[in-house]
Amino acid sequence: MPTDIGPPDYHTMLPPIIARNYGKWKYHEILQPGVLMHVAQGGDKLYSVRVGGARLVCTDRIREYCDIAEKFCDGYLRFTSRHNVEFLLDKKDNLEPLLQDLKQRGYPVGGTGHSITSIVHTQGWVHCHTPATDASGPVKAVMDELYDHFIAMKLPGKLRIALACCLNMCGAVHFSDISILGIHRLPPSLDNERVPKICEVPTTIAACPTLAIRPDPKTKGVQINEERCMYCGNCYTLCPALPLMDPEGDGISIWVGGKVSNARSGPAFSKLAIPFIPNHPPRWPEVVDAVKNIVECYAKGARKHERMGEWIGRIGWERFFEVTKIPFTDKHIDDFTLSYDTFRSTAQFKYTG
Amino acid sequence: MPTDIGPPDYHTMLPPIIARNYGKWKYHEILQPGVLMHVAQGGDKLYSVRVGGARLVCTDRIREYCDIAEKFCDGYLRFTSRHNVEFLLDKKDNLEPLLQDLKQRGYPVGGTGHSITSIVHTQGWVHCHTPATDASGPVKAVMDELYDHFIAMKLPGKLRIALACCLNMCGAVHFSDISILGIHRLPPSLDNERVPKICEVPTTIAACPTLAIRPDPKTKGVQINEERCMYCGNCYTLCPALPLMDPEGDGISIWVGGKVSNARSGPAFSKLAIPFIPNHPPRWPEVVDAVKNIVECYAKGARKHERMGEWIGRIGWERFFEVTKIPFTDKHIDDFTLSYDTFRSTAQFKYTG
Amino acid sequence: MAQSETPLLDELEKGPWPSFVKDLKMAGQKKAMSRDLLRQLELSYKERIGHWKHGGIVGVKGYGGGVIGRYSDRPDLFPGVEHCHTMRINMPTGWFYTTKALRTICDIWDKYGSGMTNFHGSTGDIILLGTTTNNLQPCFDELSEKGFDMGGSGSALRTPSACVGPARCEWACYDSLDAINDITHTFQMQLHRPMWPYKFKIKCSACPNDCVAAIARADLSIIGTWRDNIQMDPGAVKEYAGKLDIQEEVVELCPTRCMSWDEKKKELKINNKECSRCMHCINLMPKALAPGKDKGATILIGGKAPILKGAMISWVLIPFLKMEKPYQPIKDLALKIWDWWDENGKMRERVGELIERVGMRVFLKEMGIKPIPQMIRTPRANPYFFWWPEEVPQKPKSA
Amino acid sequence: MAQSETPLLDELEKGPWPSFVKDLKMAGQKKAMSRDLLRQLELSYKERIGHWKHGGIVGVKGYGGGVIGRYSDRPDLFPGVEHCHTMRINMPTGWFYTTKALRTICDIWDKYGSGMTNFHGSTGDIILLGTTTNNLQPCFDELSEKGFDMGGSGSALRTPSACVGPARCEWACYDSLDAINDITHTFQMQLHRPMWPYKFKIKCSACPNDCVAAIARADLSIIGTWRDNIQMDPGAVKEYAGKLDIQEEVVELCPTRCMSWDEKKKELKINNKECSRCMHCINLMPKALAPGKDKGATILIGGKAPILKGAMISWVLIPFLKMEKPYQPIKDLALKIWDWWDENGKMRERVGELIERVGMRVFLKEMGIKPIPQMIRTPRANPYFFWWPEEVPQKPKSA
Ligand code: SRM
Ligand code: SRM
Ligand code: SRM
Ligand code: SRM
Ligand code: SF4
Ligand code: SF4
Ligand code: SF4
Ligand code: SF4
Ligand code: SF4
Ligand code: SF4
Ligand code: SF4
Ligand code: SF4
Repeated sequence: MPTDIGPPDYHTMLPPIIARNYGKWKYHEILQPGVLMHVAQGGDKLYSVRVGGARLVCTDRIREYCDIAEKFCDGYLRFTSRHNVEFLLDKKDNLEPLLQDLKQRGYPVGGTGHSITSIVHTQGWVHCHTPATDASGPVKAVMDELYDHFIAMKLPGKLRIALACCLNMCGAVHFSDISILGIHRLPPSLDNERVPKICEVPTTIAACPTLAIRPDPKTKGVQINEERCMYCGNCYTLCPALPLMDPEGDGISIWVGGKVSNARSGPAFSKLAIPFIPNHPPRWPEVVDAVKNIVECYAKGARKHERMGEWIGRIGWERFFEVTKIPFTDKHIDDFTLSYDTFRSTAQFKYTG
Repeated sequence: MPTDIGPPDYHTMLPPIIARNYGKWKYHEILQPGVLMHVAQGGDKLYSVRVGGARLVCTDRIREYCDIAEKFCDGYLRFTSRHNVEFLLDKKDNLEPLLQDLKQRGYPVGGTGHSITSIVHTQGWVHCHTPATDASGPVKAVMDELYDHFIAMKLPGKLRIALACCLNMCGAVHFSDISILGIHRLPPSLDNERVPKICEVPTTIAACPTLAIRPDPKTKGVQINEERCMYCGNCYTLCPALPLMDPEGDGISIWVGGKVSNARSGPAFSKLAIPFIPNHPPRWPEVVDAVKNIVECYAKGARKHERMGEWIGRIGWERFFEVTKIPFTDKHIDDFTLSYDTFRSTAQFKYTG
Repeated sequence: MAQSETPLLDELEKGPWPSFVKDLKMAGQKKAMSRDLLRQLELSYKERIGHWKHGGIVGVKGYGGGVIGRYSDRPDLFPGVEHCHTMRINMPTGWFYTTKALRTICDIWDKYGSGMTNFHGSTGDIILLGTTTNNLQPCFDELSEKGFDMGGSGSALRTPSACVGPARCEWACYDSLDAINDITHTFQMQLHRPMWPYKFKIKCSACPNDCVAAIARADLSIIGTWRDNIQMDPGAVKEYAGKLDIQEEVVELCPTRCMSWDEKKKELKINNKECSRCMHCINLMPKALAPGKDKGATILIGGKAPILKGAMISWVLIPFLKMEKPYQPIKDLALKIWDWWDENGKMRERVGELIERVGMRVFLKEMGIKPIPQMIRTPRANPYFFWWPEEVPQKPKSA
Repeated sequence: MAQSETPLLDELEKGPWPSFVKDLKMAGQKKAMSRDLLRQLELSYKERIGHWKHGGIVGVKGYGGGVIGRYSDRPDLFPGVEHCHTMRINMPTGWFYTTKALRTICDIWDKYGSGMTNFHGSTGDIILLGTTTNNLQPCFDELSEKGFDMGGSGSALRTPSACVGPARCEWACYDSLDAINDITHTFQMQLHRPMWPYKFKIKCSACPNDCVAAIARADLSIIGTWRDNIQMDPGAVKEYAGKLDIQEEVVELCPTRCMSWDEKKKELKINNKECSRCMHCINLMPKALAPGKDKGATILIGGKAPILKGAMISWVLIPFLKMEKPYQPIKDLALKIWDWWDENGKMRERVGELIERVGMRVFLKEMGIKPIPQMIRTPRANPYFFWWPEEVPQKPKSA
């Protein structure tokens, strides 16, 4: 077997209308939620229909996508950077029938423009070894609730939600309008019988950002200064004998106001809104409510084209906590390296309360 | 002798018009540069005449201030938080004669409103043990050049200049529109014969922000990792056997865009503009030119009421370096703890050059 | 009807959004592994805790990565997922597929795996979710035969990804797809044979909208931009004037305030010298405005998630670079960065963290890149800075 | 004419700005110390280096500070400045003087010192610059007799200072002079007998213009503010309309954009709920606008210069506190802070650095202050945060 052949040449995957107009697009319009029309310099028109999916899909689901694409799109389709499916049509006549077909099959069409598109997410209890929550479950529950914002474009701006099931933040959720982040709240439980056997002690020690881990001469394992531990799980990544998952300790935190694009304001980190919500499977009702509340406050308060963080920037964080009625705690105040940069170094603020 | 009597009661120092209208002022006007009129609720009018001084003054100079105050102000005067003298008049009739008298004596009247007021500064070679430059000398040279900006109010906003002769930053110059800061550029020269005798080695080691100092077992003194030293002089403060003054190494750096007030934008640190200018006494011509250039670019570019930092914020730092023609170097890029917060994390910038 | 084995998960079949539980059940019809995956997940839902052991190292011949080993901690209850490894398969750049290609993958995966996938993983790979150690090699061999190769994992280059770019976007300032495809093929060795202190990610967005979120999660981000003036069609501007409040929605939201709108003449003016190419005005009026003609990319460095020293967002390294085949300058830069990082980085230290630790000045010097103000948001505020020995007079060493 | 001994410094007698060299020469007429101070300074100008030795500890009876010991490193050349200590004398609050008081100081200083001073030091003290060890005590005794006392130095409370406030400013939101005078008298012990890890500074500005630069350089800054609506005199606003472009100069520079101006009616509206009390509009129209009636101060903590961990700017601790005699709440707070800092601070660690090291949450808990969003510019972005043991379920300890 030859190795290192690399990915297949993407040219072989392009529908003819795209191959023909590659690099020659002139402008686009959003015809309706989920339906883009791109017009080429030469006049060709491409219709893209965006369909929301679970991302965690089975082969038969993919075959169904293929059925649809073969029926309406000459057998071409694509996935987006946020894991939606896009059906690519060169004939406007096929648009309505496609939409009808999708409707019948129960697929949501939307996610374009000022809407909420699919939630970028991770593995959770389905496949990872460090999660503080599940990924697909909370995502499904939240999207059920926000469904109307996927299929319509009635928000002030784009609203991106992402979920990561632990601080490793696969998916880089920390730049989202709303990020849902699994967190642990208890230090690793220490099994010093296994530590010296299965872990490399020096690398484990070096893995701790807060220097909470020291060697334990007695057992040749490690000691953990629990007061210094902020439950990042990085030691566990290197040493399986330091698990920190715990049904009561684990749960979800909510972060807001991040963005990636350079449009208007520059990219920005999401900031802590809610430090902890317990895991209540199967539908995480408190998480769903919390996200919905933030979306609604934003929808009500933001001006046209303002992203979540731009809205908060304008009204101020003190007002954000007031309008969302989210309690402010000592967790919100940064205490990581040179955190004091986040403190309010001015006599300017608004009274709330 | 009783101790701890504390400062004299300031009430005994207040001119009667102030005692009478204490807390009852209604508004003020700047009648001309250096002349304020404060109007009390009851109608009393207080005229304050602000006079620039050297701060490093002799007793006879102070007696001259007293002569003037006795002649025109019933024997009352005050100093400002920036070390100017203020003559306080309750009779408008005395104003012109006072101004005439001051003119004859050669005292500059000004420093109010959109002007450059006195330069807050420190000891320098006159009295301190760690200076990288003199204080009073560069201040005198710069103020001679900027004299017209003291006696007139023709800038877009207030412009505050401060000077500190070393990184200790007495006077807190790091929040000025323009700060002139003495810096060393060479590590301390190490005298390990004296170190163990006159210094406490552990405190000396702890004093180093970059952990450049280690014990030297051989001499019972210390070793300095010169590569890690950034010449802050903090070790010298604790250990006289580690001097770092050097005629070639020492000089002046210029920082811009800081502010203290909460007006419009919040308080802000000054940022590095020029990393080094050699000490050229007695008149530091390059320093004078550098400051003047920055003042002129600001005067030309800023909009009304914009402070230096607000102007730069609007045009961008890349444009600042372009219009001032100040070369940009690796020194300008922060490399202190979590410095990367100062890096440009957006694809937004302007081309210059 | 028999009582459901998965009452909790069944709740997630309800509601309008597509349900992964349905897919797990569909796959479970055919595959014991998926059946047990669902059952183990139900247990997690009940106990509110994961049931996977810490991963082990498994893989395929000749490759150092691409497979995430995974074992159940309750093989007694769920023998089907005793082994449940995922394979990361490098997607076609831009995530375009023919149905033929997709069906091929599905068929192979039904043969060797659980039938469950992620389309796609958040780095961009095709994630084939769940197979046994024994099946890894034959599955890969078949995929390979059909033209698919492994993606990245471990301390290696990770599968690079690109926004849809010129394939379907009028704003593409360079060919993000071709660039990523070319880079990926050039650096197969780095992708497949972990050799570095830690992972390294490259992402290409062809304009500042950054639709692949490069700036937030790539060590090396390549974001399209331009150097000259925004292209404007004044007639089309006038057309938009009916639909948009150009003063309020465009001009007043321009971050540099470099636009002005004459409501009477319906004329838009842009002071391009002050424009920072944020895309906002273009986004709102795609028919009327477009990026300039002198196109290329801004190169940014250092983005990453929080582990270890806190999350970092990429920052500007090169404001403007032409992006033309064979992309030699960017490849040379990548190689130079990797060499330096490989030599100086500690284990599990991303390149951004290394730069932060040793200082940008060291990095720039090593790279031979001149410092310029476009790299920074603001100059330093603290006076703790270093001089190179050659910049300062040499003090006579004291005795 | 004889050649000048100080050709370099003579250059600094030229030019329009008052010259310290003239003053040094004037003092030198009477005092050998000032003569030698000038001559030594000339040497520094020639050699471009200072000529003072590292200070030693000297002082007066009963006091731990207030004097900065200073010795020439060339007593051979400049015997007059072999000793050249400075005394820090606590100024009258607000720097108001009768000429009588000033003349008294001058007379005493001519008797015991160099005749040179700083009016004032940058902390605010009267700096009597240059005397011998022997003269310290008699000089202080005489000053003391005339009602003057030492200021601060060393690891102690430093001389507190205040803006001119209600004495001459219409914007004072509390009595900054009385507060500082009262605080200074209350804390004489802390001022005069160094006892802490490092220095501690208190400054009072009576409104957000912060004319004493408290926020930049005080560990505890007390900045006047108000809680209700800006007071407005609509008639006076109209008068300003002729002199100012109210739309451009006031409304558009308001940082919260909470004002609107009706050019036709000449009416100004303020949405006070959104106002952050920056002072800009009031600054521009003092006759028409004024701070509200419900006045007090914002308390900020942590300001300091760069040594050791980098400069810090004060941040909000208490958004609004009434400032009324006898200022018990703020004094209690200061005492509580000092206790905690004294117990937990390392040597030479300012209180801001200690808070930064242990975390605001610890500080707030110790102080019994509830966290509120007014304390922060933005919530944390990194997920590295701690829980108090009582907030989380207790895990059974593993064997
Ligand atoms: C298909 C996709 C690219 C791909 O390679 O797959 C894409 C496609 C387009 N993006 Fe995007 N963006 C896509 C992910 C993104 C991302 C990345 C992400 O969300 O993870 C971003 C950055 C988000 C952020 O800032 O947090 C992104 C920020 C934008 C923006 C900037 C919006 C803003 O105001 O901040 C625009 C401009 C606009 O919409 O006006 C844009 C505009 C567009 C346009 C209009 C470009 C064009 O002319 O074709 C495309 C249709 C937009 C729409 O959906 O309304 N695209 N776009 C991605 C669709 C994801 C999805 O399934 O929902
Ligand atoms: C599968 C995937 C999540 C998903 O559901 O999509 C994933 C899954 C894991 N990631 Fe990730 N990461 C995935 C994309 C990311 C991303 C997003 C990206 O690449 O754009 C990030 C953030 C960007 C970045 O790299 O900084 C990410 C940041 C991490 C980190 C933290 C790295 C850091 O420097 O902070 C770890 C921890 C580690 O490396 O030890 C990690 C570690 C892991 C491990 C290998 C767990 C571990 O500690 O060993 C997870 C294996 C899960 C499993 O059992 O399948 N993963 N991980 C994504 C890869 C799919 C693919 O190849 O397409
Ligand atoms: C006398 C003094 C207070 C004292 O206790 O001594 C004082 C007095 C006044 N200040 Fe001030 N300020 C004084 C130092 C300051 C400082 C501190 C400093 O410079 O070190 C600041 C902060 C500077 C900064 O932000 O960097 C300061 C920032 C202001 C401001 C805000 C200006 C701005 O736009 O940022 C005002 C408002 C104004 O001028 O419109 C102001 C306004 C005033 C007013 C108008 C207040 C009043 O109604 O009486 C006074 C006359 C101002 C003038 O000179 O035009 N005062 N003022 C200080 C005179 C210093 C000097 O001799 O030059
Ligand atoms: C005299 C004065 C400068 C002046 O010419 O006005 C001064 C002079 C000295 N300062 Fe200062 N500081 C003076 C105000 C300040 C200020 C401003 C203020 O208080 O508002 C600051 C910045 C604010 C702050 O405290 O953070 C200041 C920050 C320092 C520092 C750095 C402290 C830090 O935490 O970063 C040092 C270094 C030290 O403490 O070891 C320092 C140390 C010194 C020493 C004692 C030198 C030393 O290392 O031991 C200087 C003695 C000079 C001499 O021989 O006379 N001086 N020093 C000021 C005191 C006069 C007065 O009492 O009125
Ligand atoms: S975020 Fe954490 S738990 Fe979730 S997939 Fe990534 S590494 Fe695993
Ligand atoms: S969980 Fe994180 S902070 Fe806690 S001991 Fe492990 S590495 Fe350290
Ligand atoms: S700034 Fe430095 S050199 Fe100048 S007086 Fe203060 S401590 Fe001395
Ligand atoms: S000068 Fe500063 S950085 Fe250099 S050794 Fe001394 S304390 Fe350390
Ligand atoms: S990043 Fe720019 S070029 Fe790429 S798809 Fe998004 S809008 Fe188009
Ligand atoms: S691209 Fe952005 S900065 Fe440039 S003109 Fe348009 S809105 Fe303004
Ligand atoms: S701080 Fe405010 S109250 Fe005090 S003098 Fe300045 S303007 Fe007046
Ligand atoms: S005080 Fe400042 S924030 Fe408040 S209304 Fe006036 S300008 Fe606006």
